[in-house]
Amino acid sequence: MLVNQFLVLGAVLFSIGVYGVLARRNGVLVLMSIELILNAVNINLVALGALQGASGAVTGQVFALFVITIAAAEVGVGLAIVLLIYRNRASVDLDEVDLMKG
Amino acid sequence: MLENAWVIPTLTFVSFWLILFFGKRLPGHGAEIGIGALGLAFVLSCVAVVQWVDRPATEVVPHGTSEEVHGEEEEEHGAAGGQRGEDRQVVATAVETGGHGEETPIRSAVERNVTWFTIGDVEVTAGTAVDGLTVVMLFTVTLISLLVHVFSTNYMHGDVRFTYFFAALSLFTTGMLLLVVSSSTLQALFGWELMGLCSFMLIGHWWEKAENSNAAMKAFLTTRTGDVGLLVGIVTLFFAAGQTFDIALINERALTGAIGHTALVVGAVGLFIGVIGKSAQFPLHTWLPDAMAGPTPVSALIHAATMVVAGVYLVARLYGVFWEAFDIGAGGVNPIAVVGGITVLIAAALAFVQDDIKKVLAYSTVSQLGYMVMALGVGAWTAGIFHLFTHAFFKGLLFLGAGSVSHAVHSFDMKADMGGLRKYMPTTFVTFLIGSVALAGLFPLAGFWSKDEILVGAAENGYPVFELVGIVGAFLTAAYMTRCVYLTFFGEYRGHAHPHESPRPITIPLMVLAVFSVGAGLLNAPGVEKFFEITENRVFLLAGVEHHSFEVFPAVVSTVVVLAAIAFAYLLFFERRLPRGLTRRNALARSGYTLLTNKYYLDHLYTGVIVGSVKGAIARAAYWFNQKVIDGVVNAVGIAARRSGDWTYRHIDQAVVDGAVNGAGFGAEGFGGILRTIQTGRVQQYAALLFGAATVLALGLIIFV
Amino acid sequence: METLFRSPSVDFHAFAPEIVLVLVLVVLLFVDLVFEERGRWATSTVAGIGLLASLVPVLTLAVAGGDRSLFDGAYVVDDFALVLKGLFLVAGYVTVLISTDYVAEGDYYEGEYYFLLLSSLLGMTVMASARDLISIFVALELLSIPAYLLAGWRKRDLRGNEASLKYYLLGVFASAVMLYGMSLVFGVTGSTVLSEIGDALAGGSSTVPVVTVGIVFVVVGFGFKVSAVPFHTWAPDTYQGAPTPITAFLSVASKAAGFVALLQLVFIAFLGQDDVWAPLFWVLAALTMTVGNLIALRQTNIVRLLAYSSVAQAGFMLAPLAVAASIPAERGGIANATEAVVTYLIIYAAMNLGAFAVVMAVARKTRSGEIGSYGGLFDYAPGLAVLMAVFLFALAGIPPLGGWYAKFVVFKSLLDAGTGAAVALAVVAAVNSVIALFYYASVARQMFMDPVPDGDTTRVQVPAALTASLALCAVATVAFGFFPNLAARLGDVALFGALP
Amino acid sequence: MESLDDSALSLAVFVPLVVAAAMLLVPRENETAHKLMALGATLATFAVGMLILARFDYGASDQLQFRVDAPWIDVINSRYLLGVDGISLPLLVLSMFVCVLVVVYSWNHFPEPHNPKAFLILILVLETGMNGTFVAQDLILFFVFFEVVLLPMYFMIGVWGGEQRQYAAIKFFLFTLFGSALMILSFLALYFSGGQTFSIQELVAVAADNIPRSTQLIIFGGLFMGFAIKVPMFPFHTWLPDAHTQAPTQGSVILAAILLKLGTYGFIRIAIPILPEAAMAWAPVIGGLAVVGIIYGALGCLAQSDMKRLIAFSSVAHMGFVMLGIATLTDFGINAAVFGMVAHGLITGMLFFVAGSVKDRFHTLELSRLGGLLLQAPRMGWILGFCAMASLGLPGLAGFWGEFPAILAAYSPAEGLSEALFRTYMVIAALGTVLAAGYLLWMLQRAAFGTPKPEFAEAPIADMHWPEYVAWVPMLVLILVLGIFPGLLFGLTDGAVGNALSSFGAGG
Repeated sequence: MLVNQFLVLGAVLFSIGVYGVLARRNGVLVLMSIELILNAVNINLVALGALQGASGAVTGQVFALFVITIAAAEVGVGLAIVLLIYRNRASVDLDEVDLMKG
Repeated sequence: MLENAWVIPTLTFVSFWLILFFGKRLPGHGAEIGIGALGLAFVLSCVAVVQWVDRPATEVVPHGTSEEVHGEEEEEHGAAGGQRGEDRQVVATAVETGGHGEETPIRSAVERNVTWFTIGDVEVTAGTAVDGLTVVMLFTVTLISLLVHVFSTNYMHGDVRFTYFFAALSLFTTGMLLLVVSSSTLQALFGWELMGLCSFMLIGHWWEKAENSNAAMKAFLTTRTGDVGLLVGIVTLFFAAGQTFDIALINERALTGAIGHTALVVGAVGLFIGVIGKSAQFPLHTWLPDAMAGPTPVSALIHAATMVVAGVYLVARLYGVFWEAFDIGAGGVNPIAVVGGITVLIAAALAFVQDDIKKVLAYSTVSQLGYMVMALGVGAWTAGIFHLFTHAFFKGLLFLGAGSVSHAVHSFDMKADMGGLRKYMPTTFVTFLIGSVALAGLFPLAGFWSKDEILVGAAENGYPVFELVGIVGAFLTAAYMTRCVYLTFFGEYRGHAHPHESPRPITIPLMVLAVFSVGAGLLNAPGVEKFFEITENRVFLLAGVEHHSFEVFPAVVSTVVVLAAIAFAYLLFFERRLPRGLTRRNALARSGYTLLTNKYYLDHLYTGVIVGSVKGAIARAAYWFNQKVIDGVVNAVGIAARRSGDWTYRHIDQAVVDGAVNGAGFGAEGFGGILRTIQTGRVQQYAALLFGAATVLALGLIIFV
Repeated sequence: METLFRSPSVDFHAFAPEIVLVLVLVVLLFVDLVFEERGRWATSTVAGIGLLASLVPVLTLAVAGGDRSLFDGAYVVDDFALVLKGLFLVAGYVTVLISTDYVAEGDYYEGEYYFLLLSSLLGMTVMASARDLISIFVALELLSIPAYLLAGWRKRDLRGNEASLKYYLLGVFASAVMLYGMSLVFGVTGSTVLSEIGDALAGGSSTVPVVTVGIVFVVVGFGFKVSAVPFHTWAPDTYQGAPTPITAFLSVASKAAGFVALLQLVFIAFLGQDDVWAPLFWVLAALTMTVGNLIALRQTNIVRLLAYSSVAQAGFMLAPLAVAASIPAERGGIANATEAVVTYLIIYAAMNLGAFAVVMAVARKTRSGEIGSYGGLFDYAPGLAVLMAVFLFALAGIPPLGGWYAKFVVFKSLLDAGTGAAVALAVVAAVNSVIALFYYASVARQMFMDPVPDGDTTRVQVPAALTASLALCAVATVAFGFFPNLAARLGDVALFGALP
Repeated sequence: MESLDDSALSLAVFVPLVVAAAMLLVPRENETAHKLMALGATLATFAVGMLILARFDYGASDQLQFRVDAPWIDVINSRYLLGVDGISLPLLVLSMFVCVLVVVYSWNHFPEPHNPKAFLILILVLETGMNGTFVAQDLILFFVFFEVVLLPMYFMIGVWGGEQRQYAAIKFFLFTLFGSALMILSFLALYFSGGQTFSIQELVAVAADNIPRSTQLIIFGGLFMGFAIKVPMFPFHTWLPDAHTQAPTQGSVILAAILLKLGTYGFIRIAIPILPEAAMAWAPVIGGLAVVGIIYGALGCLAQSDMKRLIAFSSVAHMGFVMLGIATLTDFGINAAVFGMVAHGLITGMLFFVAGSVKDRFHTLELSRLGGLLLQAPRMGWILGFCAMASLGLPGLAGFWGEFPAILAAYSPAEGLSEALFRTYMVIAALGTVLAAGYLLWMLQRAAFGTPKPEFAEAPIADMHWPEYVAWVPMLVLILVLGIFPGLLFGLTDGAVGNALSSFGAGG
């Protein structure tokens, strides 16, 4: 099995996602970066599940499905929030959202 | 009365409360309660004296013990144990069986104790122990106090705090009486401190003026400093004597060698420090002249019968301890005698340069207390006590006389406001003169006998130096009293008031005291020796203290010295001859030549002492030393305490200790402020922190676990 | 394939609380749709009654006793689950009470508010029973997503938006990290059921780095939820911007849910890996209580202060986890730590909700969250001032108010372990409890010792529902203090069932 | 009577609390009702105290009497365990007594901002805490009561205090809390190493044998911190002058009379009997800090210009004597300590009362501005003098029995302690008595003697009025009576002290 390659792919995706979350200033791009992390998770789940034999493979895939579903819901909520920000501020630059600190 | 001696202090104690609460509403403003109580106490004391004299001498104590006899007993007594009655019995039997030499029956002390409180297996008792010394003291104290009370009714008449004054007098007397009848050191401490309190109250009676309250504080604090020693002494003896405060037991065990020598010395030194403070011995004597700020009757009470003699009494009472600790029987030199001797001389010298009549008397008291202490220090126990007894009368007389004078002239300044008063106040003059002569120690007045005994004691017990000190002291005493009498009663009146003889409440006490000043000494005159017989007690015998009867030779010497002193003072002050030139001095030297053998020595003495006293070199130097150095040290200690308090508070307490606390608080807040900067408000920095921390934690755990 | 996809037999009694909640959710939607504006007041009543109703099956399950395991152990109803469900539901009920007037007087829709609130609660009750990575994940998202929305419920308020955004972004990021960790754990163990993971990891005395990373990432996900330092940064901002009742809810129920998940994961799944999580929790606990307290010292806004205070409190609750493994097994190390955390949660819920209730009551008059606005509260609203003092000093752990026992059980479990590290943590906790007092007392100082800032001393009108919530919290707080047994018993029984 | 015996202690503890709760329901405006209720509560409690005094078996003062044993927190095996013996009884009664007097004194002495309702409720809550601490025989119960006093005192200082009240209040609170946090850790350590029980009696029986010496030392350290801060011992004393100075009179009185005793009581009741070995090891340190405290407190007093602050600092010195007595670990020393606690409670309480009344009249306690109190209010002035004398340890007044036996005991500490060291302590402590005399007399001189300063020369200064008489006279009488008949108290404490010291070799 090419598990290691999948894991590396997952790790790379994860890292890119994390980088995006931390570095992008645009709210929407941050949301997309989070999706990248979740996809890294999905790859891991499926790949590692497959490593565990039949029962493990199913479990991994089911888990991945749950993640995909919930991620969708999550992104929906997230977009709503970002939209709200945009509506009130006419910007989605996250650096500007710092009314509260300290 | 001997069993119920507690009644006497109780009387005055009750009187104190009665005066305090009801005094103001009574016609006499409380004085009648005080006088009544004291009168009753005096009567009871007389009863006690009579009973004591009638008491058959039954107890047998070997005269003079030797340690070998009791060597085997030591361990037994060294062990802790509270049952003193039994112990006493053991000792007594041991003494009887092992005793040798002549056996003199004496009157056994009457003890009565009740349990005061119990801690662990130590039962602390309170009670009375009455023996000859006690009854003598009871008699003296109640008599003097009664007279002072009577005197005060007139003297203090119209005072703002008349009632309160009488209450304090009652309490004061209570303190002394309590001390006198105490059977334990702890209880004695009560009386001791009670007097300290009352002296504070009475010296500071006119506390509106700062110097009066300062004097009161000084008196209290100085004696309290001495009390540190007393505390240490009592504590040390408590443990050394096998956990007991009982005075008789402590004496017994000290004398039988049951107490280790080190502990004994520590205890004795401690107690003696207390005595130095209380009895105004060198170098803690400076409070006493300041204490003249109080009303004169108080001075009389303090100086004659209470407070200052408490220290002397304590030494006499715990004589066994001092005897063993300082090896008084061996002669030579010991701390008690030295302190007493120094005090005799320096105080007498100081009395020369005082212009305030009360201060002369105050230094005189210090000096006389020095005599008493010295007497005890040289082993002349009876003499010391006898001097205490006689001194009480003539010193009381002198103070009351001074009070009478000041009552007439509204001043205490002999130089400015007195002079020639013998014409205006004959009774006061005569009685004051009697007191002075008694103090100077001329035959046959009281002071003569007691002083002579001290000299004899010093000589016979191997303390020749102190005999000399005594003689020099006698000379000085006579001289300054002559000066005092001269300045007050002779010459021309220099004041502006209209002097008059004092009324009866003042003169009657003077007369009574004058009678005692004349007669008290005869109690121990050759052939009578009643005083010795009365006061003889167990310790006295156990220790082997010698009683020294009257002897002619020292009596003659001291009489001559006293007369000489009076003569010099007479020449000096009355005739004002001496200062005028060498011829007169030479004439005097010539007249002295007929009396004494060594011309050069005498000449030298004269030149030194007299010129010194005239020009004030020695006396003034001593006074300067006294005021600036000794008193300065005393005051400086006080100031230093304040300063160091200030310093400690400001630099240690507030800066370091409290500063650390507050600093920790500020530090926490400051740290919180720094940490706050993490919270930038930027969500991505939050995320970075989150992920960064996760990574660090994971890496850390991988590496270190 | 039948072995994999057999039709599960469902124990409906075990599910009853959740079913009731779902029904209530449906009714809420219905009420919101049918009654339009005029009847919207009914939504809070329905929500409240619904929550009480869903408590009933919790009680019947408790009376019935016994552990129930469903879906191959993915969903377990044991005493632990029941106690926590009870806690969530009661806390939810109090939140509804607090919210009633706040929401009714606000400008936003009521129906969705309660709907979201109850959805989140549903997630929490599920969490209490979730013993499988997937169900934990689902429960977590179910309780989180409505909470993101609730935080931004005041749509036109910029702070509300910001609160929501920060909470959401960090929340999602944290769950993503957590999921990555879960995927690694799953990869190593091949199972998502906690007990099976536990069996698989138990043998591994040599820790695989992958497992370490997995555990750390999972813990990070829930560390975020319980606002453990350094994953706490969202909490103050979100708390401040969110509607106050929601802040109360987040600081109590949501935090409790995070702890529930942590307890389950750590004590069931990662039990054998204590050399990873014990030091991890030690660091987190010490950091959390210290940093939370220190920053709290500098706060001027009451809600932010309470936010940092809740961070610090979380540090105390984390402490027993750090030492659970050091407590000898015969004294029940796991049970001991669980008991400590659960007891703490119960008492903490009462006092923290109470504090927020007072904040709301006061804000009705002052319209401010500044601590300075509490000046002289005692003069014109002595009751509120006293209650606030009760809650704050309870949070500080001053006997005889409830908080002392919460702190006490933490100390107890720390000293039960007795190792050097445990004692050191106990000392850190002790020092922190002193620091904490300072800021709690500073609020009390404002209320009792300072003058009214604007001189306005009109009385505060406290509506009935808020009064009821105050009374409930106050009675509970004081009762827990005098009779700690009340909370202690619950903590004591809240043990994981004997697992299949 | 049997049932009354069973509930006597519970009544003594909770009557004030129940009445306080009832007072919450009475409107603030009805001040008379509040006063009467508070007075009733304290009197009722005091009556219970009298009953306990009457029915106490003095022959068995070393045994716990009026025991109550009921379940409380089963989970941690902590029980509602009450009882009094010869050590607790005097302190319990003192606490009840002082509370009555404080309420009486309050009658017309409510400090700003007035509000008798809140003020009296706090006093009652304080009473519950104090009484509870003295009768609790379970460590957790003890801890709770020990802490109960914090809040009311915090508010009392913070709301009704002087200008620096907020600082003083929080300082008091933080300090004490710090101590008690470490204390509770030590309690728990005792629990786990001493057989899983919080009962003091059981721990006394088992702990010494079960806990290794090194652990004992650490646990004792924690207890020491908790109690020493409360006492307070140097160098943890800095909260005390601030708290005392800023507190309202009633607060100062309660603080001085009772609260400080909780710490010393803790040593005698808990730390020493349970951990004798550690106590032995710590004793030189405690004794050393105690004598440092004696001198240091005295020096602090000498630096003060404010009467109240001076009295406050004197507490540091006086509690130093108490701690010295405790450190000797002998029956003399600890009896002295208990006596000292009671005496200090009465005397310093009285001094604070007087200071409060002076402040009422002159609106200042700056010694440089005072003077001639004896002229303007002679009775009060003499009472001040009386208390100063009592405070400096004059024989015949209660203060003496706290100092002298402690000094005595230091001469011969328990077997195993260095005699040379403790004798040095003894001498230092004895010197401290001189300093005590110094600062107290200095204060007396400044405040009472002399003539009034011009600013007050014409001021209408009233002498004492009836609440002051009623509140003070009993204390003054007790100071005197205990001073003359110390056996009244020693007889009570001796057995119990012997019991507490049973694990030591015969000392002294």
